[in-house]
Amino acid sequence: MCLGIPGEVIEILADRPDLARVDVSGVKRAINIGLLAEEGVEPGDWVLIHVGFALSKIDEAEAKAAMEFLEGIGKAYEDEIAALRESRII
Amino acid sequence: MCLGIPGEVIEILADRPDLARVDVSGVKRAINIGLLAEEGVEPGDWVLIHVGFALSKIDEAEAKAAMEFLEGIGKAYEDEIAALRESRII
Amino acid sequence: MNPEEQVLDRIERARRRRPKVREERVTLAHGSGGKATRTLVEAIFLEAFRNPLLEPLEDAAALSVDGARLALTTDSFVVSPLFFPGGDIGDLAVNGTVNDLAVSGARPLYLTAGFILEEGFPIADLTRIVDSMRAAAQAAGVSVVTGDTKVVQRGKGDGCYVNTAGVGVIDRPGRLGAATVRPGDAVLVSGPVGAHGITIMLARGELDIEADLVSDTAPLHGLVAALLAAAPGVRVMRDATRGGVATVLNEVAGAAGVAVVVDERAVPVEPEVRGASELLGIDPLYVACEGRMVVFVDGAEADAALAAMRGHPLGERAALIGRVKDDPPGLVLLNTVFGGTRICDLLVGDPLPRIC
Amino acid sequence: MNPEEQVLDRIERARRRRPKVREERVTLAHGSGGKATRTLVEAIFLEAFRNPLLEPLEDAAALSVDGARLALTTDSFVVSPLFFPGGDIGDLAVNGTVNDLAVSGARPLYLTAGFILEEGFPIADLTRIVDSMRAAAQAAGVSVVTGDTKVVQRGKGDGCYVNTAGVGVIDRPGRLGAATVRPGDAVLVSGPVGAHGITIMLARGELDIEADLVSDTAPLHGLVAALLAAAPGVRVMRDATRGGVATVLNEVAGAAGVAVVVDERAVPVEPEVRGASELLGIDPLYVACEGRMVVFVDGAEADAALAAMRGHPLGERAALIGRVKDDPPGLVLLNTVFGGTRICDLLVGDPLPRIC
Amino acid sequence: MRFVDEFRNAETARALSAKIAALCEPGREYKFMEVCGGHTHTIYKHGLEDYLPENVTLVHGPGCPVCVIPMGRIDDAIHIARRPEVLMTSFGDMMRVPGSGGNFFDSNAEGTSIRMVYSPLDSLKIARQNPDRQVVFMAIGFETTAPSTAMTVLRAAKEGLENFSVFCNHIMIIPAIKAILDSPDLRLDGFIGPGHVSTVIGCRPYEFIARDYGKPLVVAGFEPLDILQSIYMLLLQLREGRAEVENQYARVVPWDGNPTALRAIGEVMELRPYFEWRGLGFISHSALRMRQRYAAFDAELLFETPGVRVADPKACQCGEVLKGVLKPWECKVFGTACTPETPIGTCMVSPEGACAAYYNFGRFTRTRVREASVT
Amino acid sequence: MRFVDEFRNAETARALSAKIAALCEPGREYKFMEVCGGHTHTIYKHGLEDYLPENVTLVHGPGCPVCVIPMGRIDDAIHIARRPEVLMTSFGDMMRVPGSGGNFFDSNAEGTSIRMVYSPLDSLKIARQNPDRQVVFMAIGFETTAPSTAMTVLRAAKEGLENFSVFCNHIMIIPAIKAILDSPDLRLDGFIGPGHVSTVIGCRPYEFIARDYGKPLVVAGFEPLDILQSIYMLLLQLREGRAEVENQYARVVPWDGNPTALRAIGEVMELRPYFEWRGLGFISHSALRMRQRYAAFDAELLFETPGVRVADPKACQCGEVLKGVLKPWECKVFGTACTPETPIGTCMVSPEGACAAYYNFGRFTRTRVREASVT
Ligand code: SF4
Ligand code: SF4
Ligand SMILES: [Mg+2]
Ligand SMILES: [Mg+2]
Ligand SMILES: [Mg+2]
Ligand SMILES: [Mg+2]
Ligand SMILES: [Mg+2]
Ligand SMILES: [Mg+2]
Ligand SMILES: [Mg+2]
Ligand SMILES: [Mg+2]
Ligand SMILES: [Mg+2]
Ligand SMILES: [Mg+2]
Repeated sequence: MCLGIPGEVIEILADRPDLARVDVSGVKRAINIGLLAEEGVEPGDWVLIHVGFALSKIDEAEAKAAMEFLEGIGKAYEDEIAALRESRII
Repeated sequence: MCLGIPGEVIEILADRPDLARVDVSGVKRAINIGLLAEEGVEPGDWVLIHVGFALSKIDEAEAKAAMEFLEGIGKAYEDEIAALRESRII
Repeated sequence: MNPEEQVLDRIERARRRRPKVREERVTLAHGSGGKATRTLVEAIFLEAFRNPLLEPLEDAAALSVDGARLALTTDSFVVSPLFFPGGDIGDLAVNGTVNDLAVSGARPLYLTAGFILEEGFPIADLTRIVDSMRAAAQAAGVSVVTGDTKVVQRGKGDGCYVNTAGVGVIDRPGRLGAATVRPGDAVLVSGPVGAHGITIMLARGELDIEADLVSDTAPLHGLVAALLAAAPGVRVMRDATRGGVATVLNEVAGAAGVAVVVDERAVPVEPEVRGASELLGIDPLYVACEGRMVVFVDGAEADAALAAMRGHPLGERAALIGRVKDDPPGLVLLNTVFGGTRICDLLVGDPLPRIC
Repeated sequence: MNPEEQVLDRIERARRRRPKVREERVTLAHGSGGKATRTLVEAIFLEAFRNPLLEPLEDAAALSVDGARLALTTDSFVVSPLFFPGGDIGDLAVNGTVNDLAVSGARPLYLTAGFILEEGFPIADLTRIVDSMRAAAQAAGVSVVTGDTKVVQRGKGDGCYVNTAGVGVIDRPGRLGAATVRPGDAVLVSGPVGAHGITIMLARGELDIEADLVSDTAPLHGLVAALLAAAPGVRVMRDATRGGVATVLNEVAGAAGVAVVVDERAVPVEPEVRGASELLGIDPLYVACEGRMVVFVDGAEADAALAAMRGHPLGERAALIGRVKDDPPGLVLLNTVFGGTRICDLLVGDPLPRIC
Repeated sequence: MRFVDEFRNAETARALSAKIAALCEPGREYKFMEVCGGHTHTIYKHGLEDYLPENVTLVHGPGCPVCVIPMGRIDDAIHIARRPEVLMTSFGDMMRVPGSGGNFFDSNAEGTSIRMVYSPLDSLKIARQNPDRQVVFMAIGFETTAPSTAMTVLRAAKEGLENFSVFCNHIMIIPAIKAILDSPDLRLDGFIGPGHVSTVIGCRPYEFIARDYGKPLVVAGFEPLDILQSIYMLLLQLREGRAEVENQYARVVPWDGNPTALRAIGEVMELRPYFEWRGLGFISHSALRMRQRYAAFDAELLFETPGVRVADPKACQCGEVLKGVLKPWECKVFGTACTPETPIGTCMVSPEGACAAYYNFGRFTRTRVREASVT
Repeated sequence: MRFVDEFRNAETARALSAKIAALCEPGREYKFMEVCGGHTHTIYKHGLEDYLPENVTLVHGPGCPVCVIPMGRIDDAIHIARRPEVLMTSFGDMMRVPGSGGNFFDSNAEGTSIRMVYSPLDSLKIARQNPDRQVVFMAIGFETTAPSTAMTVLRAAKEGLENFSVFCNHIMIIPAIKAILDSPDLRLDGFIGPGHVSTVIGCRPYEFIARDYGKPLVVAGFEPLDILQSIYMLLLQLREGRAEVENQYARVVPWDGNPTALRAIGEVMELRPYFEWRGLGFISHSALRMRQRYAAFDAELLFETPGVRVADPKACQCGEVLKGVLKPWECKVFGTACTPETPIGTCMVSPEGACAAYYNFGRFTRTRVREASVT
C-alpha cells in the first residue's frame, strides 16, 4: 500500500505545471508534483512516486552517503574474507 | 404483416376476462379478446389471431359452406376425369 | 430467351459473383446461418484462410495425418437461454460437434472444451452444464481431452459460452461431400424438423407461447453408422442446424451444381412446431434442429437408407423428402402441399438468433 | 518436528486436499491463471471429464488415432484491447495454439477457428484480425481448415472472441510431460519474460503509462524443433502464458513432486517490463508471455539446450534460470537477487485480466 | 390445422384450375390485383400461379405496410431510438427496412436497442419490466393492426404507464386503392380484396370500386384455395358482366366488419391530413395519428424527430411495382443490385413485398418448373 | 534501476549480516517490529531473514492499511457500490478484503462496478468520462496516501465535478504505534520506522517512543539493504545503550516531512473522534474524515451506509499477529482454513499482510532453505 518507486523527472508538462513526465526504467507516466510545489521540481530530479503523486525529492547526496556506508561495510568484509582465505592457504 | 391464424379458444382467463388461452396446433398462448367483446367469446370458439389479438370469430357454417362449394368442384372434376378415363379405356 | 429469362439469367450471374460484405458492422444476421453468414464466411474467412481442406466448407475438415484419416471440426455455442426443455448448452456443445464429425463420416473420438464465462455466472449453473457435457460425451463415446477457461467482465458475455472442437477417425474408404451429389440421388431427413429452434424461441419466454416441445438435441453417430452400413451410396450428410433443412439443401445444391426438388408434404414436422411457426409467420424448413440430419444418397439405395434410419431410435420418423435433378442448377425447389412449385432459397437473416 | 514445522506440515496436507470451489459465482480470478483457475479446472472440469488423456492437464492432449500420434489443444482468446503493440487477438489466437502444440513436442498442422462476434463489431476490424491470423498461420506453417461464427447481441460480448483448436503430429518417440521431471534437471527460459502482459496492460490506456514495449507473441515451433534436435533429454516444455513463468514452474513442481529452485538474477526481464512492474507493484515472474517457454531438461544437456535455443532468433536471450531438487516437493523456491530464498507460489488472482 | 389445411388441397386446386381455364376467353388478357401483401406471399409461397392459365396475370398491389413506409419515417424512428433512454419495439418485418442511413439492424449494431415483438402488448410488458427506459412501439399496419395498437394504448392509459408511447405509422387501405385506380397507366380487370383488413372495415367500403370504377372485387382469404376461388369468382363476374363486391372469406369477414375495433381506432387515433407512401407519394387522408387526448402516448410529440422527407433511390421502381405497372423482374435493379440482402426498395424487404416474394419463391421460369417435380 | 538495485546487493548484505551477528549478544533475544506492511513485504520477498541470526526476530506490525480495515467498512463500501448509479474505485489491494458477505470481487460478480485504479486521480478521470455515474473513491492508507486523496478532492472542487466523492478510510500511524506500545503482552526491543509515511509526517512524531518508552526507532527505506542497515542501527543503539529516533532513509525522508502534504490533508480532512481497527479495536483520534467544507465530496454524507460493526470471525487472531504477540503460523487457522484464496483475517489478504507474506514467501523452514540453492 505504501509502495513508493523512484523515478527521474523528464519534463514538466507545459500546459499542466502540476504534472511531470517521470521515467521509471524506461517507462514513462505523468505524475502529479503538486505535493512538491514548495521545493520545486526540475527535469533531472529524482522523485519518489506513490499512487500517481511525487511524495518527496530524492536527496542524491544522502543516497551517496548511504551507499558509501554500505559499500564500506562490504569492502571491510571482503578484506576480512580475503585475509581469512589467505591465512587458510598458508 | 396482416398474418392471421385460426385458433381454438380453450378457456377465458379467470382473472383477466379480456384474455383467452387459445390453441394453435397444440401450441397455446394468451390472446386478447377485447376486440370481440360485443359478440362474446367462449371455449370451443375459433378465432382469427393477429398480433396477439383475436380479430374475428370464425363462422363455422360459412366455413362449411365454402368447403362444400370447393369440394363440389373437386367432386365434379373427379367425376369428369373418371368419365374421361373410362371413355379412353373403352 | 424471353425478357424474364434474360433477367433471371442476369440474376444467376450476379449470384455467382464473389461475395462481398457490404455492411460496415456485424449484425445479428451474420450469425443466423443464412445468406449473411455465408457471405461473411466466404468473403472474409474463406478468402483469408483459403486452402483445399477448408474450401469445401463441410461440417468437418477431412485430414490425413501420418497415414490416419481424420475429421476435425469446431463450433461455438452461445445459445440463450442456457437451459431449455430437452437440453442445455452443455449437451448441445457436445452433440453439435459429435454430429459434425458423424455426418462427415467420421467416428467421433476426442473433444476439446473452451469456456468463456461471464463474471458473476453461478458456479452451480456451470456445474450443471459440465455435468450434462459429461453425460453427453459418455453417451456419444467421446472423451473431452483438453480445455480452456476464460472469464470476462460482467456485461462482456452472457453467462457461459462454450466452444468444442472435435476429432474423429474416418474408417470408411471413399469420400463423402456435397460435390459428389448427382442427379437421381434421393434426399432424406432423419426425423421431424424444427423442434430445437422453436423450443429455444419459446424457452426465452418473451413470446408467452406454451407448447409441449423439447429440443431434438441428440448425438447422431449411431444413426450414421447404421445408415452407412446399409447404404454405401450415401453422398453427403449434414446436420440441419442454424438455417434448418432448407439451408443445408441450398448448400448442397450450390456446391454440387444440381437442383434439389423437395416434396413439402413429405417433410415431417411436429404439430406444435407447425403451430408455433404459423403463429409467428416462420417456415419450419428454416428452423434449426440439433439432432436431425439431411442425407443425400444414390437413388437406388433410397429405400435401404430409409429402412436403416427407421430402424434406429433417432431415425424412426425418417422420411424421403426429395430428389436431385439437373436443372435449375444450384437451386432448391419445393413442390408445395398445394401442388405448386417454388424456390426455397437461403434466408437473409434467421428470425431466431442465438439458438446454438 | 518443531511447532513451526508441524504447522507447515499441516498446511502441505491441507494443500493436497481435493480442490473445491468455494465461491458461489465466477469471479475474474477464476480466469487469471492462478490458484482460482486451477481450483476451478480441477474441481469442476477435471472432476467431470476425468480420463487419462485429460488428467495430465498439459498444454495439449497426446492422442493415438489409427496409429498416428497426435496432439490436440484449444484456447479461447478474449484479450482486451483487441489490437496492441506487437500484435492482435488474431496472431495471438494462432500463436497460442501453435505454441501449445509445439511445447507438447508436436509439429503443428491444422487449426480450427471459432469466432464469437458482438453485434456492431466493425467489419474492418474483423478483416484485420483475420488477416493477421492468416499471416500467423502462414508463418507457423499451419492451415485453418474449419471454423465457426456466432454473433451475440450488443452488450453480450466484447467485439470479438476467438477460439482456436489445433492438431499436431508427434514425430518424436518418447513422452514429454511434467511427470518426467526429476531432481538434477535444469530449468531454462527462452527469453525475457512478461512483455506481453505488461504491453496489454499499458495498451488499455487506463494507467496512462507509456513504454516502448511490444508483445512477445510469436510461434515457438521452430525454436522447439531446434531445441529437441539438440537436447533429446528435454523433459517438458510449457509456454508461459497466463500466470507467467512462476505459474508454469509451480505446475511442473506439483505434477512431478519436486522442488524447483530458481535464481532470480538469471531470469531475463526487459528494463521497461521491470519499470512498469515496480511502478504497479507486480512481479514479472507472474506476468504472461505469449512467445516464451520454460524448458526442463536433463541437467547434463543444459548447455546443449541453451546453445540450441540461443542459436534461434526467438531464443537469443534464452537463459538457464534454475535447477530441480527433491525437497521441498511441490514447491518453487526463489534465490533472490538479494541472496535470500523464498517460496514462489501460485498467485490467487492475476492482477492482469484478459491478457489473452 | 383446421381452417388451414382444408384450404390447401391440391386435388381441389386442380379442379378449380380447370374451371378457371374454362372461364377464360381465349386471347383475352386478365389482370387482377391482389391488394394485400399477405396474398402476394401466399401466391408465391404455394406456387399458386402454376394453376393459372397464361393469360391470367396477378398484379401485386400496395397492401404491404412494410413496403410503403417511406425512408424518412425509418430515419425518424432511428432518431428516436438513438436516445439513450429509449428502448424501441417493432414487428420483425420492420427490422430490415432501409432508412437513408441503414436499417434497424444496422442501427442496433451502432448502439440502439430496437427489439422485435410479436404483439404491441409485448411492448407494454417490456415497458412494465423496464421502468427506467422509455419504451416506444413503432406501430405499422393497415386497419388490421391499428385496433391492436389502439387497444394497447387504452390499456397503457388505464394502467397509467408513463414510459410507453407509440410512433404511429398506421395507414388505410381504401385511399391506397383509390390512388391505384386513379393512376393513369393502369389497366386492371378486378381486385382480390384484402381479407384481414376487411375483418375490421367490412366489405362496404369497397362498394365504390364496383359502383364508380366498374371493377369487381372479391374479399379473399389467405389460403391458396381462397385466392384461387376468388379468381374464379372474379372471372365469373366478368363472364356474367357483373361488377360487384363479393365475400369469398365469409368464414372470417363479417360484411360489416368489427365495430368494436373501429371504435377503438376512432377513440385513440384520427386521420392525418396526408401521409407519404413509398413509391406512391403523398396521399391525403391515408394514415392515422394519435389523438390529442392520448398525447402522453404519442412518441411523435414526446420526442423530436427530424421529419425529413427522403427521396427514394433513383434506381428504385417500387412505385411502378406497387401500382402493378411493372412486374418485379422488370425493374432494372431487380435481383442484381436489389436483392433481399441488399434491398434498394422496400418491396424487396418484407416477405410480403412483391419483389422479395418473386425473388425468394418465384425466381425461375414456368418451363423449368414443369420439369421440377419430385416424382 | 537507480536507488533500487544498489540497495539489493547480496555481497553487501553478507557483510552487513556479519556485522549484525557481531553486534548481537549471544543468548539475548532481540525483537524488532517493522511497523509498515511494505517492510514486511520486502522482508519476505527478498528472503531477508536468511541474513539474521536466530536470536533476532522481526515482528510484523499494524502498518498495512488493508489489514486493519474492519469488515463493517467493507460492507459499507459494498452498500454504496450497490446503488445502480455508483461506480466505485479503489486500489487493487482492496479487492479481496473480506466483508461479512464477501469481498469486492464477489460483489462485482453480483453486479456492482468496483474498479481498480492506480491513482485517486484515475478516479477523477473516470468521473469525467462517466458524467451519468456517481464515482466514489474508496480511499484507504496512512499519511502516505492521504495527501494524494486530499489533492484529488481539491482538484475535483476546482473543476466543480459533481459526480465524484470519497469514502474516506485514511488512518494514522502514530495512534497505532501507541496502541501497540500500550498493549500489556508486548515485549519489543525497537522499531523499524515506516519510511514512506515519514516522507509526509517526518521523524519528529516518533520521538515520544524513544523518550517515553525508551525504545529506539530507525526510519527505514524499503529495499532489503535499507532494512538490514536499520536493524544494524537498532542493534548498535542497544549495544550503546541509546534509544533514539534515527533516519536510515534520509535520501527520501526529510526530518520534518512534507509540509505541503500535511497542509493538503489538513485542508480537506479532520480527525475522527475514534475509528475501528481490525484486530486492535477502537482507537481514538486514529483516522481522518472529510471536513464539513468538502461535504459535497464525502460519500459518507452523500450515501446512506449501514455503519454496522461486524465482529471478526472467532477463529481470527489477526489482532495478536498485528500486535506481534503471535507469529503468523501460530494462529490456529493459518494455512489451513485461512489462506490467501480463502482469507479469514485481513492479514492474509494484502501482499503486505504478515500472514500472506509468510504464507506466500516464507512457508518453509530454515533447514530446508539452506539446501535450496540453485548452485
Ligand atoms: S427490385 Fe428493388 S428497387 Fe426495383 S421495384 Fe423491386 S424493391 Fe423496388
Ligand atoms: S492466519 Fe488468518 S485469521 Fe489467523 S491471524 Fe493470519 S490472517 Fe488472521
Ligand atoms: Mg451480407
Ligand atoms: Mg453441421
Ligand atoms: Mg462445426
Ligand atoms: Mg455444427
Ligand atoms: Mg488455455
Ligand atoms: Mg477458488
Ligand atoms: Mg500453454
Ligand atoms: Mg491450450
Ligand atoms: Mg495456451
Ligand atoms: Mg458452425
